Amino acid sequence: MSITVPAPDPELAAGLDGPLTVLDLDGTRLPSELLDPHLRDIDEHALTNLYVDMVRVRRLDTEAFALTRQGQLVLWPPLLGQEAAQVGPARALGEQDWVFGSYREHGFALLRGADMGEFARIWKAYAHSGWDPREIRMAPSQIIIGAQTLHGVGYAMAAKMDGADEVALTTFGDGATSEGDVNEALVWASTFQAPVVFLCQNNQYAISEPVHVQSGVPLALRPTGFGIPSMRVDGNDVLAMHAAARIAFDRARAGDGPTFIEAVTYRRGPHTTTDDPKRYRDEAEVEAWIAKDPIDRVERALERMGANMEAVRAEAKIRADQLAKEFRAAAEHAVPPVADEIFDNVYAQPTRRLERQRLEHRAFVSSIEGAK
Amino acid sequence: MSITVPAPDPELAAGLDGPLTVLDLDGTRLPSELLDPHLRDIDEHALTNLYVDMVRVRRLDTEAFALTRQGQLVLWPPLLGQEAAQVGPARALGEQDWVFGSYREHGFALLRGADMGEFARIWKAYAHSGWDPREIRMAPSQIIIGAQTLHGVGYAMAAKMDGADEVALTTFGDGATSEGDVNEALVWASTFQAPVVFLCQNNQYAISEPVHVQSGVPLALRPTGFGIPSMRVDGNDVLAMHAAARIAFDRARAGDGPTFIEAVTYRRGPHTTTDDPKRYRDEAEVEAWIAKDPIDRVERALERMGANMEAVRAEAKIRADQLAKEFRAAAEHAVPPVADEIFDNVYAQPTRRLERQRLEHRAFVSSIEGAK
Amino acid sequence: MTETLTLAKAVNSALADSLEGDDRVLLMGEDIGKLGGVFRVTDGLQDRFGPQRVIDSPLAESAIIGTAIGMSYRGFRVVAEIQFDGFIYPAFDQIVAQVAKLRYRSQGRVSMPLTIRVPFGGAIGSVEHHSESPESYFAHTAGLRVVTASTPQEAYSTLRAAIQSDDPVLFFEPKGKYYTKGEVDRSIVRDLETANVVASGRDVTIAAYGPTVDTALRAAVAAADEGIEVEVIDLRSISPLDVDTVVESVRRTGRLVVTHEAPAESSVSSELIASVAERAFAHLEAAPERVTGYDTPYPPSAVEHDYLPSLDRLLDAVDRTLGRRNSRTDLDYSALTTGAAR
Amino acid sequence: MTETLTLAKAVNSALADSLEGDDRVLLMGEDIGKLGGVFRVTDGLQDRFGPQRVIDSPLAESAIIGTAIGMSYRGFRVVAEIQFDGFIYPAFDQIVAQVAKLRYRSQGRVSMPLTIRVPFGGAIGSVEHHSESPESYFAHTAGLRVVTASTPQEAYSTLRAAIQSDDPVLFFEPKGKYYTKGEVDRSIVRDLETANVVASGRDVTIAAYGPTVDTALRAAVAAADEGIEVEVIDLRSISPLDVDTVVESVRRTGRLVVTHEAPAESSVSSELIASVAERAFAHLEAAPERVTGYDTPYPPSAVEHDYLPSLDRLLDAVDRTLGRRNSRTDLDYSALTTGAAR
Ligand SMILES: Cc1ncc(C[n+]2csc(CCOP(=O)(O)OP(=O)(O)O)c2C)c(N)n1
Ligand SMILES: Cc1ncc(C[n+]2csc(CCOP(=O)(O)OP(=O)(O)O)c2C)c(N)n1
Ligand SMILES: [Mg+2]
Ligand SMILES: [Mg+2]
Repeated sequence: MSITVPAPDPELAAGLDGPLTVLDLDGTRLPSELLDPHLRDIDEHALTNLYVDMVRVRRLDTEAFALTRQGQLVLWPPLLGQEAAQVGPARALGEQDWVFGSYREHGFALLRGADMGEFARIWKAYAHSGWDPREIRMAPSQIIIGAQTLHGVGYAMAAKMDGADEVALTTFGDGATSEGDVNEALVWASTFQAPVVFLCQNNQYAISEPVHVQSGVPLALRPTGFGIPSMRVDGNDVLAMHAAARIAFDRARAGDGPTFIEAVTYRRGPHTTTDDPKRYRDEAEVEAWIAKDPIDRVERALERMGANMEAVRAEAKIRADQLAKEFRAAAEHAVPPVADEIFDNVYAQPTRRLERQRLEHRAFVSSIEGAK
Repeated sequence: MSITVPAPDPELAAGLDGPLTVLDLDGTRLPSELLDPHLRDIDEHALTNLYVDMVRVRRLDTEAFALTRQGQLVLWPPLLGQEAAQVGPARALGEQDWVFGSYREHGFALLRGADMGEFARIWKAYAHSGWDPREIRMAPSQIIIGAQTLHGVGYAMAAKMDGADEVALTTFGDGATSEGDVNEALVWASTFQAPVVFLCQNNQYAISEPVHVQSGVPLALRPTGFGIPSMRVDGNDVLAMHAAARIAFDRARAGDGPTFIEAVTYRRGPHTTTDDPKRYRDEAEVEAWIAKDPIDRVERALERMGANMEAVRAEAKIRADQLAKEFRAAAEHAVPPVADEIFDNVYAQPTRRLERQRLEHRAFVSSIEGAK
Repeated sequence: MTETLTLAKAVNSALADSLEGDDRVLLMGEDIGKLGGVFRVTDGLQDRFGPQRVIDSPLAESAIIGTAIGMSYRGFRVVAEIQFDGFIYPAFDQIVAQVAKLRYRSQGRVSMPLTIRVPFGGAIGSVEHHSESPESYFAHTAGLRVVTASTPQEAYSTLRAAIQSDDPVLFFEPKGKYYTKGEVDRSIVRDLETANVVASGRDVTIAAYGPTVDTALRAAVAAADEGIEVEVIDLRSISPLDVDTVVESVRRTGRLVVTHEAPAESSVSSELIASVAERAFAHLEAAPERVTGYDTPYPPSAVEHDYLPSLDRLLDAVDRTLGRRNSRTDLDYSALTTGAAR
Repeated sequence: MTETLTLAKAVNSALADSLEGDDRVLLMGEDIGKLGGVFRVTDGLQDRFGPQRVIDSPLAESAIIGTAIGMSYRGFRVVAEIQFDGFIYPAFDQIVAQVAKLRYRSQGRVSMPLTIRVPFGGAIGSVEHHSESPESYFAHTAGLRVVTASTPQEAYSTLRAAIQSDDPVLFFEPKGKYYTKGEVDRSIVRDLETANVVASGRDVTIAAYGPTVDTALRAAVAAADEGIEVEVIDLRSISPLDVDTVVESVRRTGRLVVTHEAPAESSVSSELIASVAERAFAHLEAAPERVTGYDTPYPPSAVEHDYLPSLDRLLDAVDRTLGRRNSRTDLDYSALTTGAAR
């Protein structure tokens, strides 16, 4: 008798045998016992909104990419291809909920309402963060892989202590699942039954490394070992993502603890604007995923629903162009930091040591200016 | 439809519905499809050897405990109750294999052949380690919880690269499973299909914290989320532990990668000699586990096999007493370190900075002695 | 009104009074609840304030700090315990890349009013990892405050200030002094930045903190027998250092000895000597001296008393600053340049 | 025979020659294989030596170091890459509690011939965590060697020595200089402990390492215009420091400026100044000076040139040591004692 990895009952850890999908590539609706009850209110209007969201997110992404190429931004981590994986869950969030994400969460930032002027400042290296976390209830973007998952769990524990009707969503990549922090976050979430949703955007790569370097089994299997239920979802299907997130949020609000969602998706662009994906993957692979485009699919679904696609597309384009213009202007006019800010916000109560350095720095700057 | 934790097929992640046992409390043999094939050669003689091993391990433990109370040792983490969980796997190791354990692995140390004189020195605070790692192929004892699991995996990866017929066994506690390092070790082991055996001695407590603080599901479920097969085994059943370890070692040697064994056992004593378990657990719980004593059970099994128990007990007692005497003498006569050793073995190539400090320390010591 | 408390009990009282006074304060750590901590420092607190406010956490230091950060976002003031000095390193990333930087990263919009309690230091006869002094790592980290205490009163008053502070504070508790007693006035809450002159003298300044303050005070008494006046400064705050107070003292004494248990290399004593050399150069009359742990890992505790700063080592350093005969007077270093190192 | 190489290519060559020369050498890290590293430093090595010796690892720094330790037990000499300075902290425990201590713990019976490569430093216009200088943390850790390089030749020669060493070595690569070119003689393998005097002068000593050596050299040239002779020392080894060489220089110049990008507090420059104050006190003619990153987290890179040591800041410090007019000549510090801090 052999000892192998258990294959959990597919009804329990949903989607392990194949990601949950409700929108087929051609836009037809596939039935899903699990997800359908959570999509009853999604009519043509609601789907159109999700469509417009995705178009806007993509436009923001391509605009920022172009601005980086033009030297307006210093760096950009594109999310092209991951629009549904972000828009679906972002639109399942309540206003009161919090998001703890990484550096690639432009969709979340946009839909949470980040000010584009501030947002652009991160990627101009003008600031380390690009929105007021308390205003849009989204933690500053996080570059240390996986660190934010613990923050999300801690926030959720605190919300539970306060009896608040708030859920924390924490999102991270496939690569992040290898970091100790992410696994510790699963331990804590499970032990304290925290109202937290883990969203793993499995975009198949951690920079150059394909996901099989991190795991030989679906990432959605990971949480089961911690006693956390999970769903493996087609991350290019905005409806499936939306429904799965609703299930997870409902569970959290009902006091049923954490849920893990693996969004199976693909990073079509480079890791960042400094990356060269040709070194580690074939164009054919990218093409195959373009065929699964998250936006095209919704267009087809809307068509099938009888929507006036010309009008919808026009409306989406107007709003996307407007956003792109706004972002470009924000990037161009962003206010650079002044050097004296180096010394601000290190401590709540300023220290003599640092104020001394501030004085010395000022004196140095004026001595140089004086010399000119 | 609800999303809950998957219950894996019990034939695949073995023992999740109840720890695998082959020796009943009354010494009768319970059939096990999985384990029996690996116990065919365990006759009365072999079982007697395991019995003697356990008696010796226990005697070493109680002797050391007593020596600590008498002030001969500064500290002792007792393993009372965990003898089978260590002897079973220790006797499945090949001479060529390596052990990477924590601080409570006295059974492994003894059976690997640690010199008792050196061994005593750790617990007299004379030395940080108590055997020659290369001689007995067991890494120095490890106090940083979980750190050794990565070392074990790395060793196994290296052995595989060399094509060596060696397995690394890494052992750790229930509490350790919460540390990031242990989870990263599972990632690495799985990705590189390293010939490593994870032995989690779940003795129900991490100091004062019961195992449910670390996990709401059996710890043997954890590795399944990483694609690593596992067995949940009665850790007070030396035969079940021996068979499970043999299965795991066989898998590793056959190139089938890592296996995880959860030994369900109990720490009957305090965490260490400075702990007071009355503060966090009931005597009744301890009593219930005394009824599952790993040694008694084998006595009964040997009786049933028709062994001359009087002779067996006498033989075991002689060998255990001899060991205790040896250990006591070793502890009493252990050579304390000299202060100059503080400066040894910090670097392979001594540095001027440290040699300078050594000189200054020597000069200081002689100045003080001169002053006396 | 004062009461006589051990340092451990003073910490316990500061925690209890903080929990009592502010319902956003909560405690988290390994074994701090039912057991009351391995040193019984949190004894009775879970019974009194409940398991929601005195939380036994799973065993993972990175997660203790990481989840405390999340709680800080919601306005909790978490007092996290790291069980022993040597177990803080798994949490290093969360401390230096998150706790220390979140205010800066967010342009002041996210506060981290976290207190991290760490029993530290040696001389307790324990095994590896249980006697370390890792404070210099955190002193080197911008954004953190690092404080310690030398008496029960200081422990009480500084810990209360730490918990009230909106800055993240590492509070290093001298575990070797947990059972020393002293008078504690619970109405005193201290600041987090000022050093104390705990003995006045005109000849030599000894700067110490935590467990070495006591040794320095004993050295002052011993030196007085030989007519040498030692001024002793309890630094209290390790980061930032109250360099002003030390400079003020060195202006008068012209001589400085810095002592701590941590190794010397790139440490708090390096910093204090460098800062004084920069700012009181003209007043220094002799080379500054250090009496610290040697630059080795913490040795087996059977020889820890040779490793740690001691009364005699301090006196020897005082003699060096005064040009009196000392252990290095005839020391021949010549072997070094030719021998050991290439 | 020499060839002209960039510093990145010099590192690549040192890795290639080490892999070629010793089949126990292997490389492990994130993205070092197919991609050739985010800086292309390991470009071509996986193709040449295979994925068994140039290993793309999963994404977890603690495990990179932890498994490298296990491999060391079997006699492998692992060269582990940490992708950027700011990502080394998750591995901190494995580095300071394991790598640094295993030889000591085992009384010399376990060797850790590990090399940890870390691209470090700023001035590359990047985002948070990509421009840090964490070397002081490791300099404070007994049992580790910490080295760096300022030129392609130094990078080649020091990395080869690091890989050959039976001690664990952290090799900090000045990533801002990866694309500067220089002559490299591949027959030269350096030691791990000696500083280089890279410019001679009688008036002031500047001690630098890694990316600041170049700035110091430019300062020496600029100062020469004003008739000031600056001696520049490339420290090379940050731990241990070659204090002898610096003391030797200060004996002649009487003046010392130490520069690095890392923050000053409890840092390598603190240590060097303290060591020189202890050992060359009588020869110091002016207060030692530091030109370092300020004691803040690394700022947004739009203002990094204000944060980092610069030619002008170095010259200003040189002026201070010489008592010449400088930016602080009329500086009024009086606001500080009353204002900002309580
Ligand atoms: C602790 C840490 N290690 C390494 C890095 C460098 N790094 C940046 S992104 C990345 C890959 C992340 O992959 P994944 O988690 O899949 O997220 P994705 O970028 O694909 O969205 C790496 C290794 C980092 N930022 N933090
Ligand atoms: C990193 C780290 N954190 C905390 C400790 C303190 N500590 C020592 S033993 C222990 C409990 C370990 O429990 P478990 O893993 O179940 O092993 P057991 O002692 O039961 O054998 C703790 C918290 C430690 N040694 N290392
Ligand atoms: Mg990814
Ligand atoms: Mg346990």
